Amino acid sequence: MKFQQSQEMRNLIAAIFVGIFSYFIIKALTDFDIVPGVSYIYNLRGPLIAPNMITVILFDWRGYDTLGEAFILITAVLTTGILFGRGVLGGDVSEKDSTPIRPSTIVQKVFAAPLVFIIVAFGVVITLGGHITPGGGFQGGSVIATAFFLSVVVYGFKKNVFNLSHNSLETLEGVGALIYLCLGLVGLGLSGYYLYNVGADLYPYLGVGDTATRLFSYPDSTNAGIIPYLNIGIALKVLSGFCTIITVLWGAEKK
Amino acid sequence: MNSELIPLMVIFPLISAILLNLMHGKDKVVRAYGILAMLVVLVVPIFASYGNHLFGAHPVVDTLPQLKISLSEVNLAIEYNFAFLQKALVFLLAAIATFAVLSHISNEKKVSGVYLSMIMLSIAAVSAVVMANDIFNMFVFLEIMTIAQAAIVIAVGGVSGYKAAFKYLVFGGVAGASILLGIALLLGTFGVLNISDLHNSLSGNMTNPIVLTAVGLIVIGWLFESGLFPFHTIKSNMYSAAKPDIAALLQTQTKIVLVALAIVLLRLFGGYSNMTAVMLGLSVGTLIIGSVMALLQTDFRRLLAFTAVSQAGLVGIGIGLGTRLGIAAGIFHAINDAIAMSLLFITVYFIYERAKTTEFKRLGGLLVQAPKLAFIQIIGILIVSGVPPFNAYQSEFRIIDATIQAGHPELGVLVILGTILTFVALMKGFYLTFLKENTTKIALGKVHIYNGLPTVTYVTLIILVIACVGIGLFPMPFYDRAYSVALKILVGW
Amino acid sequence: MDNLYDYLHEKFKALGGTQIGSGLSAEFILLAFFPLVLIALLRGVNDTIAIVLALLFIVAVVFSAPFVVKVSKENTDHYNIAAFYVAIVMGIVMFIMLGGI
Amino acid sequence: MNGSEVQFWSFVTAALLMIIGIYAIIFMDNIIKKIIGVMLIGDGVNLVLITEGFKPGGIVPIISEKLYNQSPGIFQEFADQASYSLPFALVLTNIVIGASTLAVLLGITIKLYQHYNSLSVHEIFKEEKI
Repeated sequence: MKFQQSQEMRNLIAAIFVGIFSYFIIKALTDFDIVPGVSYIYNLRGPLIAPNMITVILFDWRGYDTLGEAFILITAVLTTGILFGRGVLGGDVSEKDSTPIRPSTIVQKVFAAPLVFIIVAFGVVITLGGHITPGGGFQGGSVIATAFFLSVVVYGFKKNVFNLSHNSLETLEGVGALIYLCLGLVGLGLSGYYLYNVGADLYPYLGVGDTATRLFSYPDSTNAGIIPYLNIGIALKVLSGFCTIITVLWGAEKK
Repeated sequence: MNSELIPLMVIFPLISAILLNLMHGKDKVVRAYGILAMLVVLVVPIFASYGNHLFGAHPVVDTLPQLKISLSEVNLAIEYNFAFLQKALVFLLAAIATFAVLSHISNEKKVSGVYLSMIMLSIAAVSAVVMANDIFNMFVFLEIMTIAQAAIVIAVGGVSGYKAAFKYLVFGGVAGASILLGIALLLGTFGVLNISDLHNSLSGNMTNPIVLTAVGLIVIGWLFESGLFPFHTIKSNMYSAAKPDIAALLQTQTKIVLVALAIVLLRLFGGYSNMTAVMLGLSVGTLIIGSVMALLQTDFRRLLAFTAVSQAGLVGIGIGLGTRLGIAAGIFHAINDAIAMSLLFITVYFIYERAKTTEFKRLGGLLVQAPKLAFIQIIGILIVSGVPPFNAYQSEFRIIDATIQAGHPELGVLVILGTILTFVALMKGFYLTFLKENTTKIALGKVHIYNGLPTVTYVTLIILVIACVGIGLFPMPFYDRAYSVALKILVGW
Repeated sequence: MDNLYDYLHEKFKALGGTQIGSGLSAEFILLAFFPLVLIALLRGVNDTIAIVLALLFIVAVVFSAPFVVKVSKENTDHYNIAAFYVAIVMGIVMFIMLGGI
Repeated sequence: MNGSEVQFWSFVTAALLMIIGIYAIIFMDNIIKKIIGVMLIGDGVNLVLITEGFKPGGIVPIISEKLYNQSPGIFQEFADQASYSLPFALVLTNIVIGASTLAVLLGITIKLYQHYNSLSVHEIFKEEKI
């Protein structure tokens, strides 16, 4: 805080109160006795759905939280768009595209493209195997977004490997979120409970039909139901969300 | 009891938000879909039946010894509660949001799909916060609400909006982290996130220092979300930087979240008197400072912004008393005041739209040009100041009654002082806008438009006045429900 | 009385554009506010002490008037003002919750 | 260090991260430093959650084929060994929240910098008097 000279005292007062706050935080955290709680039940029942407990919690037990999380990202992406003129009141303002064009060296140009493909493949593997191995939609999506950023840095926004325009990124993001929302609606329609994991059949008494179960079965040892599909939706959303933020902030005009 | 319509109150606005964003640019489609979506948003809470909704169909299960929880059974997943209070709050939110959306659609030449989608996101977030019976889910949606509100302010453009949003997001980050740390401490100590389960585990545990730390942290978050004392300048800056018709929505959301979070706090830690003391003290400070600051403003929007903040303090006083009468009166006042302040914000919206300014030194003499508007605004001022036939009177009277019943008559005097100050401030605004001689001739150019108010917004104002009078004449159905909620909070859910 | 009015007028200039009427009303409410809060806080201890202290407080406050200017300076939209009070409230809330009042 | 010591020092680190963050938000003058402060607080909370999920001597909460085949239907052994998995899922949510807030704040910073040509809070809020 830069107060005027006469108010230098304020820094001291604020520091004292922050000190009091810090003391209580440290005190609370240093004598902390942890209880497993419902995590134990999640670990006990979770393997019936899919091997990776964290994915099971994210997309099944607490799948609704993940929906909220996805929408935070969407909100942030739209807000960043608003900041740079898309959708402000009184008509859109399109700023000059001032993407810095920096000549890449030959080594960068030669090696970036294959690296991008490898990274994308890695991201896809992480996404599709999210319920078996460590990983999932968020991680896979952000790995693919890294590849996008690499290609933008090396080849420029116009000529990047992905060839995605701003509009198609927006559409992709919307599609990703709609996949999530609609898979939740399937559960609502069939069983009466939103985001019911159709296909995993944890609760057979709900009487969800055979067809739905077969529709959402996924070729692996356990039957994860809709979790892999939710993963794909989230991956699309995170990928396009991060890419949009990157392009918007990257293209901000320098003054 | 399972009701399929409960999640739709959140899911449908979310779907609409995505669709509106995708439609951005196609003007007619956005208009049509916006109106349609608002109709659905308005209708769903009316038809949804009371009950709980278990997400993912995960039921209550028996506990095991390895859990080290003293409960006999725990909820496995996220749960939504939907009862009369939730219905009233969600419907109120939907109604005010409908007015905001309709005023945007009918008064703007170019409709912004992104802007409407932000409004939808904030509706969904606040509805989720109201209904959630899961503390972490509540936190997630509070964050969505924070960013969406910042976006609504940013969309106005201009550097003052950016500054307001910057402060809002930085301190929102602090408050959000504070709430999450509180949740983490509770999760580590009790191992559950469901509020009913936490309530059961917490009973008799209120001397645990870690729990008390969590209480403090969540109370700090509550102060931010409801715009009470240290955060009142941030909130009022947000209200005054937004367009006035959206500021009506923002302050409604603030009051709804105030009530929702306060109910959670009281349910979880209701037995802890220091917490209610903190809530009460900071609310009193907000009431007085808010109304004093309102009196000192030179801009109508900022005046209303500080009035809205001080009225939130009034709601906080009711809830902070921690007695049945106080909580009931606080909840009742939150609903009444959200309606009344929206009315005032929308009248100022007209002045802002036509004169392109709300600074007092450039306004004046509008009574001749806009008699209808002046009449409606004076009614709004009377409502907010707690004049008998209207709804705010019923709740302010009950708050004062509750302070005396709770043994704090001084607080009753303070409430009266704050109300008087609010009245003086609002009348000052009315005088400077409508009665004082216009010296600058700024607003005279398009003056005749004042008489032909846009139909949609005119109807809006009429509906709001009717609502105020209706609740004012027949308060008992609402107050009784609020009282039963207060009883439930104190005795057991 | 003219002098007092001029004095206050001079003081309220710092508020920038506010009418002197509104400044005065706010001032009187603030004068009523502080002793009332003091009474509310101290009444639990002893009624007599509360009233005596409140009266003393009124005298002190009257001599340090006008208060409005200070209050309005402490409630601007500046970031640092908000940060200062947030720091103080964070400390106080934690202290009250854990240390007891 | 044994398990519980790791946990203890992890909590201390988390608390320090949060305190540094609060310090940055309140006392630093540069906007970017304030934003870093917000992120540090978020990371501190994340570390608290991760440490809550930590179980001394526990395994990763991903069931192996061996454990899966050992006990069909009831996974008692796995649940006894695995770390507490709920906090990890919450952390993932909070990371995305932090990233979103960061994106918006950085965007606002760019805009403010374009207008004021400065990152100092003192400069940017000059119009509002203290």
